[in-house]
Amino acid sequence: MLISVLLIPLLGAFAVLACRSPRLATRVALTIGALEMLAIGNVVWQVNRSGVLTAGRYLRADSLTSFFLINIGLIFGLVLTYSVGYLRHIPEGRFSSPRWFYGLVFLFLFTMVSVYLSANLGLLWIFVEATTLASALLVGYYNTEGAVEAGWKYLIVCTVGIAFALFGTITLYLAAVRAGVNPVDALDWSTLMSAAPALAGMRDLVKLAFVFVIVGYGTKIGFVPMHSWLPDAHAEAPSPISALLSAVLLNCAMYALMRFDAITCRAIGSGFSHTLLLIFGAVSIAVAALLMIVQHDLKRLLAYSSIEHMGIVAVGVGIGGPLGLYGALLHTFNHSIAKTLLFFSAGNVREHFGTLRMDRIRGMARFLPWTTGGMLVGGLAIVGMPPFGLFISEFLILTAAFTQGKYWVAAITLAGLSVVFGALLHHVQKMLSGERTQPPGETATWLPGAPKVLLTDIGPMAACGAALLVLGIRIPVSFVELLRRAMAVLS
Amino acid sequence: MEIAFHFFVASLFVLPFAAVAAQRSRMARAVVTTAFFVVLVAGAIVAARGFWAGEAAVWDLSAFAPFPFALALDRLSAFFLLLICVVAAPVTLFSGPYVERHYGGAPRTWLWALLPLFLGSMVVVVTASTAFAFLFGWELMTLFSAGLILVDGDSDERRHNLFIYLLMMHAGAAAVVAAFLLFLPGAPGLGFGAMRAAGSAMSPVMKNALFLLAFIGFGAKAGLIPLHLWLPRAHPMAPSPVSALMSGVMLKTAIYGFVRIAFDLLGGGAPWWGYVVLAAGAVSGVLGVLYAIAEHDLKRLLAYHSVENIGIIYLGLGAALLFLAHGAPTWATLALLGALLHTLNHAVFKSLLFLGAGAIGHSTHTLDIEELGGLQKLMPVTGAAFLIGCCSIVGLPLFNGFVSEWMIFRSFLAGSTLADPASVLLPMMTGVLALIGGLAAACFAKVYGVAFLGRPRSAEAEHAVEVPLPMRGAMAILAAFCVVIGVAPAIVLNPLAAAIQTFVPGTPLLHEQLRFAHVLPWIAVAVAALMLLTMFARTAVRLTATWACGLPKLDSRMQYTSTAFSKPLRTVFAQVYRPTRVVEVTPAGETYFPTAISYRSARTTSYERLLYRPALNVIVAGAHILRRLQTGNIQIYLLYIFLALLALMLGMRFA
Amino acid sequence: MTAAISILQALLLIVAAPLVRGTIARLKAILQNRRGASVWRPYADLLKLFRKEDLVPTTASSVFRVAPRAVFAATVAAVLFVPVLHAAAALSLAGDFIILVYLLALARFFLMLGAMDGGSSFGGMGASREALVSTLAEAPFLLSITAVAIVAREMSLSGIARWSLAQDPSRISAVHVLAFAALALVAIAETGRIPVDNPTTHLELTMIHEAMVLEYSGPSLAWIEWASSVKLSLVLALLVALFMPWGMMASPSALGMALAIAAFLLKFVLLAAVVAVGESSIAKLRMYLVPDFLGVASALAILAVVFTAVMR
Amino acid sequence: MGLVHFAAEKTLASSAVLLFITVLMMAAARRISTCIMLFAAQCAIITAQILAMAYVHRSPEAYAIAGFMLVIKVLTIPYALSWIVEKLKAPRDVTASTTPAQSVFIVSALILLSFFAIGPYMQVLRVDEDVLAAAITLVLTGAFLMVSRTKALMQVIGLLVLENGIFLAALVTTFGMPLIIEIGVLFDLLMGVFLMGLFVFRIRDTFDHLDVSKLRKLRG
Repeated sequence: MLISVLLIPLLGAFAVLACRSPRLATRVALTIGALEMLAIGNVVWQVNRSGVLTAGRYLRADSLTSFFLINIGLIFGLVLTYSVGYLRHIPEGRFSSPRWFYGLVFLFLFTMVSVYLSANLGLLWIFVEATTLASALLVGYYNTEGAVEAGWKYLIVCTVGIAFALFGTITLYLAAVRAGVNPVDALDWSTLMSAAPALAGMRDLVKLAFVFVIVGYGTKIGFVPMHSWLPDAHAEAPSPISALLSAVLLNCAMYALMRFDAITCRAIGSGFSHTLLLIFGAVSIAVAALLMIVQHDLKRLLAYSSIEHMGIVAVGVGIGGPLGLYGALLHTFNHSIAKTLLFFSAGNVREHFGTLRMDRIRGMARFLPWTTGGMLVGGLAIVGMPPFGLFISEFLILTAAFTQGKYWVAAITLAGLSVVFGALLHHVQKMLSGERTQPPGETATWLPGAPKVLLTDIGPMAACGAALLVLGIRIPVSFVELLRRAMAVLS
Repeated sequence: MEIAFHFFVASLFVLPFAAVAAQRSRMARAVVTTAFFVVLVAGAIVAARGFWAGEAAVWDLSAFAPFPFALALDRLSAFFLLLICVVAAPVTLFSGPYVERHYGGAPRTWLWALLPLFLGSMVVVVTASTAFAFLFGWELMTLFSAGLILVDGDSDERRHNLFIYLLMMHAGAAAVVAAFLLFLPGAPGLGFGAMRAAGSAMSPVMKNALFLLAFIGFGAKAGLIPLHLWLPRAHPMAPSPVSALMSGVMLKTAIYGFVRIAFDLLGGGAPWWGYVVLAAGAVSGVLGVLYAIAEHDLKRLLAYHSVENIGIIYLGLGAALLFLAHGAPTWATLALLGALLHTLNHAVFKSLLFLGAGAIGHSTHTLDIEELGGLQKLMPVTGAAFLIGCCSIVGLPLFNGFVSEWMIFRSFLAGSTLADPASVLLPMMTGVLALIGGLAAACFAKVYGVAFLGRPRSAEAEHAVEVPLPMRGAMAILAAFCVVIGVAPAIVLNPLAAAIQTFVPGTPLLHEQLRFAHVLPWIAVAVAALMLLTMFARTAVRLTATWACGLPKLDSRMQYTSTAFSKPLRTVFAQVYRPTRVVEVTPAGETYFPTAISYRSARTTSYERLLYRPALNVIVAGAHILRRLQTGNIQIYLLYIFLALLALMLGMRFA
Repeated sequence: MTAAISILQALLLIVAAPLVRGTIARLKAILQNRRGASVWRPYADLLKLFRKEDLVPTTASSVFRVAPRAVFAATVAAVLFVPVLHAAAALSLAGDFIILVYLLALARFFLMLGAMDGGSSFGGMGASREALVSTLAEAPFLLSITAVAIVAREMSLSGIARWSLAQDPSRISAVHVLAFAALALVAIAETGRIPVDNPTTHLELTMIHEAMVLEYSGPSLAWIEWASSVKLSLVLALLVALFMPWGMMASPSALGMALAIAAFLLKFVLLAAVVAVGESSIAKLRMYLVPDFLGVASALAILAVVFTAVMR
Repeated sequence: MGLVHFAAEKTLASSAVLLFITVLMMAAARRISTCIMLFAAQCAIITAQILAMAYVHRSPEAYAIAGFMLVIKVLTIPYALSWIVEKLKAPRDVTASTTPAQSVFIVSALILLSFFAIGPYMQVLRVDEDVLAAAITLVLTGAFLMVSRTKALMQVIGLLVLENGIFLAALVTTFGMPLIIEIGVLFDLLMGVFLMGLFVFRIRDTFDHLDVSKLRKLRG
C-alpha cells in the first residue's frame, strides 16, 4: 500500500513524459494526481485505524507521517489544478513543455513522499537529497539568466548543506553502533528511538551529529545563515513550483529535523538541541523580517516570509512541550496553505502585469479583483491576523514560550511579527490601487490584451482561503486528534 | 438576560450577511438598518440591566474555539457595553440617511456590512472574560476599522495614513499580547479569574514589566502622546459616523483594557505607576488641546481633542493608581469614578460632535470652518446640539463633561493628604487640568463661534439646509444624554461606584463625596430659573444692521477668522508649534507696492521628525546592512554555511 | 435662620455689586482731581438700559439674546458659594470653589459666543483676547485657592473661611501671602481691570471686554453690565473670605450680623480704594505682556502649593 | 596469500599520506583536467583502502561497495567530467582567488586543523587517527576549493572531494553503512554530477562564461 503511494508518482512521471500532446499530458497528469491523492487518503485512513504502517524494513508510516502526507496531498492537488491554467502562459522551449513540467513535478512529488515514508535515516537523507535534484530543473524551468543562476545556486548550496546532514547521520549511526545497536538497523528510526537512552553514553557524538544535522537540513529549511539559496529559488521558479517549494519542501526538511530532534532529546535531554533550534529560529525570524523591508520583488518578499515562518516553527519545536510542538505542527500546516494562496496570487499578478517588481505593479484592485482578494486574505493570514489559522498557531507558540518563561525568544518573535506586518503592508498597499505604469504584457511571457481569468486560477485560491478560515475559527476535531497522535510520535 | 445577551452578540455578526443580501433595494436596506438599530437598543437594555441591576451574563464558546473563549458581563463590562450601545444606536440612526446620500454600490454595502462587525469586535473586547477572546476582538477591531476607513476611497496620502494607523496598532497589539501572556505561568487557561489570582501572586518585577507593556500597548490604542501619531490622521479619514465610533468608542476599549489589567487583574502597584500615568495624561491633555486650537479642519480638530480627553482620563487613572499605592482606596474609587465617567461622557459628547461635523459636511460639503459661519440660523437643531456638545467637552457646569472633571479635581485635592511628593504633585495637577479646561474653552468658542455664528463665509454655508429628521434625532438624543448626566449624575454615579467596588477593595464612597451630585440639580434649578425670568422679561426687540463704523456695510471677510482667533494663543505657545513661516514678495516697479505677497505658515509636530523617523531609520539601516550581506556570490554563501558550522563546533567545544 | 442669612448675603452681594463699581469710579475720579459721577450712577445706567429696547443685528442668531442672560445667571449662581456675612454660604461642599470657577467660565464662554454672533470684527477680536486672558488665568485661580484649602485642610470656601476665623490674625503663613498675591493678580485679569484691561476704553487696540459687548444694547447690555459688576464684587468677596474673613460671623446672631455688615462695608471700601489707587497709578499693559503678568501669577500660585508641603 | 595481506596492511597504513598528497597537489593544480585526474586518484586510493578493509574484516558488503566505488567514482565521474571539459571548449585553467602557494599553505593548515579537530573524539572512537584526519581534511579541502575556485566545474570537483571526505569518515569509523544506503548515496552523487553538468552547459549557453562568481544578478 505504501509502495503504491510511491509508485504512482514515479511511474506517472514517465507516463506523462511519454505523451506528446500538451492536452493529453495535462489530462494524464490530472488523473495520476487524483490517483495519488486517493492513495494518500487511503494510507492516512489506514494509519488512522492501525497506528503504524510498515512495508519491508525501509518504509514506515506513522501519525506524524500521515499528518504531513495530508499536507502534501492537499497542497499538491491545489498546485496541480492551478498549473493547468498557469502552464498556458509558459512558452515552448527545450524542456518547458507541459509534459516535462508534469514529469518533473511528479518526480519531485515522488521524492518528497518517500522522504515522509522512509523508516531509515540514511534513506531519509538520500531522498531529501533527491528532492533537491528533482526540483533543481523545475527551479531553472524558465531557462532565463535568473532561472539558471538560481538553479545553480540552489543545487550547489543545498547539496553542500545536505552533505553535512549525511555526516551528521553517519555520526549518529556511529554512536548507535558504538552503543551496541545492531549495525543493520542502527539507522532505523524506531529502533533508534527505543535505543536512544542507551546513546546517553555517546553524549559528544550525539551532540556532534545534531550540529551537523541541523546545519545540513537547516540549509534546506532555510535557516539563516544557510538560507541564501531560498529567495533566489522561490523567486525564479514558476509560481506553482514556488508554492511547492515553500509549502511542502521546507516542511519536508523540517520533518527530517524533527525526527532527529526527537532522538537527540531522548538520548541526551532536550537542552542542547532545543537551544540550537531556538537560536536558529530567532535569528531567522529577525533577519528575514528585516530583509522583508527592503525587497523589490514580490515573490522574493514571500520567500523571506517563508524563512520567517520556518523560524517560528523552529521556535515552536525548540520550546517544545505539548503546547509548543502542537503549535509548531499546526503552524507548518497553516503556513503552507497561506503561502500557497499567496504564491498563486503572485502568479496571477505576474501573468497580468508581466513583472513581479512591486514598484511597477499598480491598480491591482481594479484589474485583478479576485487575485487582490486572495492576496489580502493571504496577507492577513500570513501576518497572523484573526480569524485565520496562523493567528491560532502563533498564539499557541507564544503561549508556550511565555509558559516556559522563554521571554527573549517571545520578545524577538513578537517584534519580528510587527516588522513583518509593517513590511508586508508597506509593499502590498502600494500595489493595490493607483494607475498601472506600463501596458500589460510588456514583458509578459504570454499573449497581450486583457487576460482571461480561468476558474483554475481562482478556484484553488478560494479553497486556500476557506481552509484558512476554518483552521482559524474551528479546527476539525479529527484533525486535532491526528495532531495529538503526531505529537505522541515525537515525544 | 443570558438569552438576550447571546442574541445581541450573535446578531451583530449575522447582520452583515443581511446587509449584503439587502444591498439591492432601498426598502430592504431600510429594514436592515432598522433591525440594526433595534439590536443596538436591545444591547443597551441588556447592558443597562447588567449595569444597574448587576445582573451577570455569560457566554462560554470554548467548546468551539481552539482556546478558552468566553464572554462574561460583569458590572465593569456592562458599563462599557452600555457606552458602546448608547453611542452606537444614535450613530446608526444618523447613518441611515447619511450613508444613503453619500455612498452607493459597493462602498455602501461595505459600510453596512462592516459597521456591525466593527461594533461586534468591540463588544467582544469589552465583554471578553478570557485573554484569547479579548485579543481576538482586539485584532479584528483594528482590521474592521481599517476597512471602514478604506470605504471612503483612497489616495496615496490616505493609504500612507492608513499604513501608519495599522502599523502602530499592530505594534501596540504586540505589547498587549505580551502583557496578557505574562500572566501565563500562573494562569494556564488565561481566564480573567485565574489571571486575577495569578496577578496577586506575581513578583514585583513581573508586575512592573506587565504594567509597562499594558501601558504602552493600550496607550498606543488610546492615542497618548507621543503614541498618538496615527490618531489625527486616521479619524478624519473615515466617514463621519465611523469617526464618531472610532473616537467615541474605539479609544475607550483601550481605557477598558488598561483598567482591567492595571486595576482589576493586578490590583494596582508601585507609586511610580501613578506618576508615569499622570505624566502621560498631563502631556497628552495639554499638548492635545494646543494642537487642536491650531487646526481649522473640523474633524482633525476633534481628533486632537480626543487626545486631550484621553489625557484627562489618564490623569484620573494616574491619581487612582497613586491612591491605591498609598493605601487610600476610597479616594482611588473617586478618581476612578471620575476617569470612567469621563470615559462615558467623552464617548457621548465626542460622538455628538463628530455627528455634528457630519451634518455640517452633509449640508455644506466642507469641514473647513474658515468656509462656514452663520449656520445656527440655518440649522437650528444641529446648532443647538452642537453647542451642547461644545459646552460638555469644555467641561462647563450643568453639562456632563464637568461632572467627571470635577471628580478628578476633587481627587487631586484629596491628594494633599498623601505622603510627599504625591501631596504636592497631585494638587499641582489641578492647575494642569484647569489649563486644559481653559484652552478647550477657547478652542470651542472658536469652533462654534466661527462655524455657527456671525455671517456665512462661503456660498455653501449661505445655502446650508437643516439635515433630515433621523440625523437631527440622533444628535438630539446624544445632546439629551449630555444634559441629563450633567444635571443629575447620581443615576450613573451610584452604579458606577458599585462597579468599581467590585475590583477596588475598600470603604465605599462617603456621602460627602457624592454630595456634589445632589448639589448640581440645585444649581441647575437656580440657573434655569434665572434664565427663564430674564429671557421672558418683557422687552422690545428691533432688528438692525451691525454697526459698521460708518462703512456702507460689513461683509463676511471682515469677521475674525478661526486663524485670527487662535493667533494670540498660538503666539504665546509658539514654542509648542514651532511654525515654519515663508513670506514671498514679488516686487514690482516701486519698492512699496509689490505685485503679490504670499504667506505660508506650516505647523510641524516634531514627533515624526524626532522620534519615529530615527527609529525607523535605524531599522531600515539594519535591513540594508543585511541586504548587503546577501551578496549574490555563491562562494560567499557557502562560506556562510561553513562559518556557521565552525561557530557551532567551537561553541560546543568551549561551552 | 442660617439658610435665610445665607440667601440674604448672596442677595446683598448681587444688589450691592453696582455700588462697588460706582465707588471705585468715584474714588478714581477724586484721585484724578475730578468730581466724578455719583456712586449710585451704575444703578441709573442699568435702569435706563432696562427701559430701552434690544437692538439685535440682522445676522445674529438666538444665541445673541440668550448669551447675556446666561452670563448673568451663571455669575449669580456662582455667588451662591461665597460666604460674605456668615461663614456658611448658601451652597457649600468640598471642592465647591471648582464649581465657582467653572460657573464663571460658563459665563465667559457665553459672553464670547454672544460677541462673535454680532458678525463684526470687534466681537471676534474681543472674544479672542478674552480667550487668551481667561485661559491663562484659570490655572493660577484654582491653584491659589487650592493652596489655601490645603493649609486649612478644608475643601469648601465656607470651611476655609471658618478656619481662618479661628486663626490668629497676627500670624500669617507664607502660603497665604503667596496665594493672596496670585489671587489678586488673577482677580485683576478676571474682572478686566487695569493693567490687563481698561473697562473705560473703547480703543480697538486695547479693549477686551468692551469689544465683546460692543454690539449689545438695552436689557441685554444691562444684564451683561450687571453680571460683570457682580463678578467684580464676587471676586473681592472671595479675597475677603479666604484671606481676611475677620468680622464675619461664625454663628448667626443679631450683633454678629451688624458687625459683619460693618466689616463687609469697610473691607469693600478699602479694597475699592486699593483698586482705584492702583488703576490710576499704573498704565495698561501691552496685549502680549498680559501672558507674562499671568505667568507671574501662576508661578506664585505654584509656589504657594509647594510651600504647603514645606510648611508641614 | 601473505603477500595480499601485506599489501592490505600497507594500503591501510599509507593511504592517509597519499590522500594528503593528493589534496596538496589539488590545491596547487592550475588546470581543471589535472584536478579531475587527482580526484580520480583520490577515489582509487579510497577504493584500495576499502578493498584492504574488506580483506581484513572479511566483509562481502565492503567488496560490493568497493566495486560500486570503482565503477562510479574512479571511472564514470572523472570520465564524464573530462568529457564535459572537452565539450565546453572553454578555457581550462582553474581561476582561483588565491595563488597556488597560498592554497598549498592553507590546505596544509587545514590538515593540521583536522588533526586538532578530531583530537577530543579519539578516545571515544578508537580508530586509526591519521585516516580519520585525512577524511576531515578532505571535507575541509573540498569546502576550501568550493569557496576559492570560481569555475563552475571546480565547484563540482570541490563538492566531490568533500563528499569523498564524508564517505571516508563513514568508512573508517563504522566500516561502512548498510549496503543499500551506500548505494543510494552513490546514486545520488551520480545524479548530482549529471545535473550539475547539465547546469554547467546551461550556464555556458546563457552567460557565455563559467565563472560562477559573476553570477550575481540575484542578490539582496
